[in-house]
Amino acid sequence: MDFKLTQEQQQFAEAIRRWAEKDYGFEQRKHIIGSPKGTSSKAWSELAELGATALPIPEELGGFSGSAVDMMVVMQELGRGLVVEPYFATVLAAEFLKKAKAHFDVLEQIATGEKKLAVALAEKQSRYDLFDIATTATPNKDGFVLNGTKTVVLHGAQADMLIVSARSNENQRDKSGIHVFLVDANSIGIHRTDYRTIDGYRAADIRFDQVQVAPINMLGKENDGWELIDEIADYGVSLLCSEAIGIMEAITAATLDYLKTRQQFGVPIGKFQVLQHRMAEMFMEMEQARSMATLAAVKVSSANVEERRRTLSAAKARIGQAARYIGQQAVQLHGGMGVTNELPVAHMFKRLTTIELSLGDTDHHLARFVAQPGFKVSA
Amino acid sequence: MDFKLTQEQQQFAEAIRRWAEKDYGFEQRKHIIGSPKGTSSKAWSELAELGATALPIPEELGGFSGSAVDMMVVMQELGRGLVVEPYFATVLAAEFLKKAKAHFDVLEQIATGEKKLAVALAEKQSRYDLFDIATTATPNKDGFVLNGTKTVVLHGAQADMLIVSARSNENQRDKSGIHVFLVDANSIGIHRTDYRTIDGYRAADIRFDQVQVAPINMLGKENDGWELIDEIADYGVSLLCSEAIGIMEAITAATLDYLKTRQQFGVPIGKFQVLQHRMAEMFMEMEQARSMATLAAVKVSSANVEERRRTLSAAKARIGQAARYIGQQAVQLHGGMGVTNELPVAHMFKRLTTIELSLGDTDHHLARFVAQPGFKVSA
Amino acid sequence: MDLNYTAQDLAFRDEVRSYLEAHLPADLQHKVRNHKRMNREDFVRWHKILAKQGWVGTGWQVEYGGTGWTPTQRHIFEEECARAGTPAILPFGVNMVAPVIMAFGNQAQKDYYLPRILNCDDWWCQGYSEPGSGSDLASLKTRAERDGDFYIVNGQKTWTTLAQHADMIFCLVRTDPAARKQEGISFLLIDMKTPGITVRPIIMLDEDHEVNEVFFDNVKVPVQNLIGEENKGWTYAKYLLGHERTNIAAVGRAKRELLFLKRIAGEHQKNGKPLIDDPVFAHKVASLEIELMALEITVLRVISQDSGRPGPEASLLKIKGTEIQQRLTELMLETVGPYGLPFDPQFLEGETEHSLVSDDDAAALASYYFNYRKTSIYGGSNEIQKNIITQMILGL
Amino acid sequence: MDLNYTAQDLAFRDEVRSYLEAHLPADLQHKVRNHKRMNREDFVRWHKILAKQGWVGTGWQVEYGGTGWTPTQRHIFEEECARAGTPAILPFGVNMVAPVIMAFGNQAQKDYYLPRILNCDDWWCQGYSEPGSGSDLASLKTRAERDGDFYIVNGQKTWTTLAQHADMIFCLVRTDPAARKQEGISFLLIDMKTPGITVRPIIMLDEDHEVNEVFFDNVKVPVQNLIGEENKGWTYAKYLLGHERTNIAAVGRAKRELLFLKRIAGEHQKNGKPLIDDPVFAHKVASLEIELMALEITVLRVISQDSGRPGPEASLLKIKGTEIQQRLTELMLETVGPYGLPFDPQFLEGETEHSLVSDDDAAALASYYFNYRKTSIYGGSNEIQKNIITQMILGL
Repeated sequence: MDFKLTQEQQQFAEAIRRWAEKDYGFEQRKHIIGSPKGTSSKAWSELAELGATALPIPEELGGFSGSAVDMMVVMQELGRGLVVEPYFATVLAAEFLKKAKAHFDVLEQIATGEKKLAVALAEKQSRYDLFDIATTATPNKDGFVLNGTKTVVLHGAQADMLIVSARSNENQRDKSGIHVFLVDANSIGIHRTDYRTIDGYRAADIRFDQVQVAPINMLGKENDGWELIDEIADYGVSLLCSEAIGIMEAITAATLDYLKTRQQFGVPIGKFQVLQHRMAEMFMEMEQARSMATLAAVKVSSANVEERRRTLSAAKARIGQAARYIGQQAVQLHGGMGVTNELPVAHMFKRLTTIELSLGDTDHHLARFVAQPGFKVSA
Repeated sequence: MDFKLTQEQQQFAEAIRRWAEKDYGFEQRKHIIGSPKGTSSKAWSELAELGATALPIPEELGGFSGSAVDMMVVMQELGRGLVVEPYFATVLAAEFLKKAKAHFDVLEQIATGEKKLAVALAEKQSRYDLFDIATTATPNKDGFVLNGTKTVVLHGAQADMLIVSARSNENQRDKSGIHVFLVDANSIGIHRTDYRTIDGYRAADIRFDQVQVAPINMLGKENDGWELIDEIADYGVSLLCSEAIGIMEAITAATLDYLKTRQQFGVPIGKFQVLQHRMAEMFMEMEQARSMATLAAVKVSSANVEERRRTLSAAKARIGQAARYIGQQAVQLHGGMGVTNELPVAHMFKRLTTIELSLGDTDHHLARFVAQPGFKVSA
Repeated sequence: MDLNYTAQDLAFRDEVRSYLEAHLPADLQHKVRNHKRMNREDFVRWHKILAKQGWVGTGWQVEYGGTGWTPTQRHIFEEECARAGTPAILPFGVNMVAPVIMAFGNQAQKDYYLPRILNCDDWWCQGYSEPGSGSDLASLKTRAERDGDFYIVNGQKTWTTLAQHADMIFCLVRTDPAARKQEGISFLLIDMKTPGITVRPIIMLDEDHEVNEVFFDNVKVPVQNLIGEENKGWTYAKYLLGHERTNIAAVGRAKRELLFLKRIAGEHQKNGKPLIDDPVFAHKVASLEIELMALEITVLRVISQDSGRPGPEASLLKIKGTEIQQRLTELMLETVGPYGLPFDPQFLEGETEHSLVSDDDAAALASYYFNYRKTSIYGGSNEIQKNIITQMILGL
Repeated sequence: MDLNYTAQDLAFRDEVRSYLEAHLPADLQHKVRNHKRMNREDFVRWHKILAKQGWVGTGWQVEYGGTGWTPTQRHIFEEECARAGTPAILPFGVNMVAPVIMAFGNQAQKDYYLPRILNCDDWWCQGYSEPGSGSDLASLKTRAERDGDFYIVNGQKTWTTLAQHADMIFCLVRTDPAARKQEGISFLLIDMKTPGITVRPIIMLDEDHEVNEVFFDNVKVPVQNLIGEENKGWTYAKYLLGHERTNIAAVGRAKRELLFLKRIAGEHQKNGKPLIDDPVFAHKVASLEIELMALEITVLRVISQDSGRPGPEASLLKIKGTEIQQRLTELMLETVGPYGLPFDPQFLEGETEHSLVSDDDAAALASYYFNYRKTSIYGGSNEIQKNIITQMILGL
């Protein structure tokens, strides 16, 4: 049993942290968010130079074959720095190509930072059930024709290519009959509406209107896309959990610092026992969340599907709970300053909140945890 | 709108409170609980003299025709005094006779204190679903023959007569086909096992083995007993809610007193802000619970069945939550002393706990609240 | 014990309800019910409609143009406004500075300001908080030095709600720096157009412009703008803080929001069924609804106990009221989940059509959730309220 | 990062598991798993079985008869004991007084006491708390005055666990009343058979006799029973308080209890279905299980970080561990509901058959719930633990 990071992992973390502190500070980030595109090409190049885009890509394709634990380290630092670049969207998309063992050229371009991708799975009615798909894939002589609309696609408008789920049958909530495609984002018939999200990111609604896709662009097995989506959504969950830990560390540190410096009634407010214990609770929440994020990063690669689902859902549920408590209390302890946009604490709170609502909220994952066959007999 | 008690209600409350303080003190109660019978004939006579047994009985039968609000006042004081006499069991049973407009002689004897009754509804499998009845009532030429077993019948062994539910059909969880009977507790074929309960009360398991009941002893309409049971269970809920408020007042006062007197680190522990705020939370819980107990006492007589169910379930759920919080925190704030049997606080905590588990716990009543047709559209 | 309204009260309720049905503009109602952002014009329009009806000074004596309503009538009026979804009558003039003027102002001040307040001729804002003062209000530093017929004011106020629209500000200023903290404070009315006043927006975490910093740089204020006596301002401020807590439980609004929550939870799906049919979610809604039922009775108990001006129990109402409001926003955001993420300030201002696939209901809910975190902080943080309960009610 | 046990650790786990399967008496296991009350004989029997195997001194050095296990091995052993449902090895001798004797005792004390502790020849109890001391342990008042070769001890201890069975008590006594609070305290070993000692039961809220008051009336204690130096007792006590926290998270037991909870929630019905299939209840169980999963990893992180002796993080483990234990007892009691009410102490002692209709599983659960309220109070209340986190980890 060993919880230590390797020296390489530590160095990677430090490099990203230094970069975020120096080149992705609060003002720079504000500027990027306010820009028309909402992301920064410069920052993306720098992330590529640092090796972040290459990290999850297989070595033989120019990457570092980074494990989920390696990714945990990076996501923590990007969380700490509140980096709003399309990294999560791109590496999640990359995972589809890796698992499907296809489109090695795209993976190579991801590694170098040449290409950004996004994952278009959710629809207006699906909420957290990614198998609930109304978008259709109709076979024709040239492959498939896609029709339908995906919504709140993270960085959908900034992506060069999209991972898209679509359905071959009529049963909107059927877990079979699902295809997954890699689609060029500039294909004819794709209409993207870009918008800001409350946490400073970008997302898009994407309409597919008679979009032609070649057979080679189907990822994984025909009609069997759900297994792929379910597995990679768990991978995404583990990334989000790690990101959340990085933010929790930063927001907790900022709050602790505020308690030590902010004076009221002639003493630092950190002298009030009620606030002290609140801070102790935040610390405990963070440590419990950290344990689950670690477990998630290790178990996301488990060959035992039930163990993977069970652990990842446990992690997302636990971290969602911690994210809400820590975020709300950090704001509360900051008092009036906490509810302005002027301190990082508000932005961390917002991102912690949207992480809770991404890829399944706490209740969704508690229900998934309960639904695993082993729930009634295991402990 | 008027929340004031009448002068008579206040006088009644004061009389019972004085009696409980003087004649039902901590040591006397301990002695009664430790006695073989577990209740006190003397206390029962005194309650009758004070008019408590006559309170809910119609005036024309020697009672005072007390309303649910009148009963609220009494139950609060019996709660405050932690009185373990079979008052709740008896008045709940009386309500069956009142609603069925039958056996006026028994009601007269209840008013005078001559007779004690108990309500035998729950069975091994029923948990909080009182329509889940396996006990059978088989018609014969002399009326009905009862077979089955009731469990955890509060004061079942101290009662002279029992209210018993039984079933005419085979469908154990059917809400129709339920009869309710008044049965002499000493009938041939009744076997009672008396035992203590964790809160200092007595309860019994009661086996009915070919017990003959006359037709006149059926209460209300044949096969239609569920409506009666459901309504009177709500009445019981309102009594328990009021009892809980009395206990909350006492346990909160005791805890506040402890915080003011107990010294640690050279100051009263009530100077520690964390304990102060805990106490403030307890106070708020109590006030919110009190509001619901009041509402319950008023609405239990509502002719609108949905409004009655909705309000009574809301009250029981809210008071169950407050009871748990207040009980646990009172013990916690008392430290080591709180977990011994030597202070009233532990006994109040225990009774608050068993109230939560009587006639439906918090989750049961939340579910019943949600199940009312108006839930989705009302606020 | 009688929990029913009297026949008179019921008739009053019907009168108010009919009036609101007839006079509340549909566009304002739509904005309120859908958590959109209100602009200056929205507030003023509604204020003037009510002023015409004579229903602005609901807590005022009749002699000053008030309604002379009983506490129960005021409660009913507030509930009906909340139920209908009216814009708020902002409290800074009507409920904050006006009671102070009535109690401590001179006749000229009463004659001039009170009618203007009733009719919304002046937009008022509140100059209490300062950077660094936080919950310790009396530690304020803004100075006012007497110079002939003027005070020269220098300093800074903060968290000044909607100061960007304001014509007037009432301020606590320090007139005797040598005195003890609570002494040496005076209560001044200041025209926002006076040279030397600068308003700087503070953008909230939902990017709304709701509060401001107000800077005073040698601002000349005529001495006739002093309320009451010099150095007695803290007394007036405390008097006002009592008034501020009216309707702080906001039960009526919470009831409207609960209906909104139930409606959207009936439209969003979980497991292919309406979310409101999910037992876990329904239990959360039910718990909240029951808390609100309890709070409504608690409010009515407080109203029935005294003259309608709650004492330290107001702290309970504030804590529970804001907990319920915040919980409502949590459950709304949970309901729409990821569909709450898109952020379109122009849509929230009512200026554009929402272009997104996701529904209009969801558009404001993340902002609403974030914005409402302030409720447990402002008006005396909930921690401060617990201190008050601890000291004033429990005697610890 | 590797969250798997090594092959050696796994082999060790299998060895322990096989041993416990073969040697844990079924009657003891039944009592433990069903929350029945353990008597003196039960504890001693199991202690002596383990002593024969040499597995009592799991934290002791080999030179004193300890196992010399790594922290991970100790953890595995504790987990396996909990999983099997063994009686506890009471900590007062093995984990509390023994480490103090090893660190500060003289050779004669080591030679005499340590083997007797390993073999359970003496039943030890702890004389720390006094009435009035509570969380402020150093305020103790029990006096020990030197009189030739003896100390004369007068005073009172309280919360003395199982003192009714004890042969020996280790006490903190005040030897220099003039010194400051933490100074002037000495650490004495006292034979419980010495004249002048009276043990009075304190009955717990579940009516169990678990703790006692111990009165000292001119009790003569030989000076050779002093540990270390006179007036240095507080140092030894603090050393011991660090040791006390081993395995305080009790993850293994919580896992066993969680299985018990799931089993009974599968047997009790709600709405005609097993309670565990009720979504609301299942969510509560799931939340608890996840908290426990997290705590297990947190414990392992702490173990892997240092020499197995946690610092201030022990406070986190204590708080979370006891919260989980208490929550388990809550959910168990909720599961059986009214069937938990019947109270039959003789059945809990294992002396009678349960005569009730309600099931055996339910019999102990109300007592268990009530009894476990102590866990957030003893060993430094959870409030004190939060103070420790505040000061030692957060630096506030």
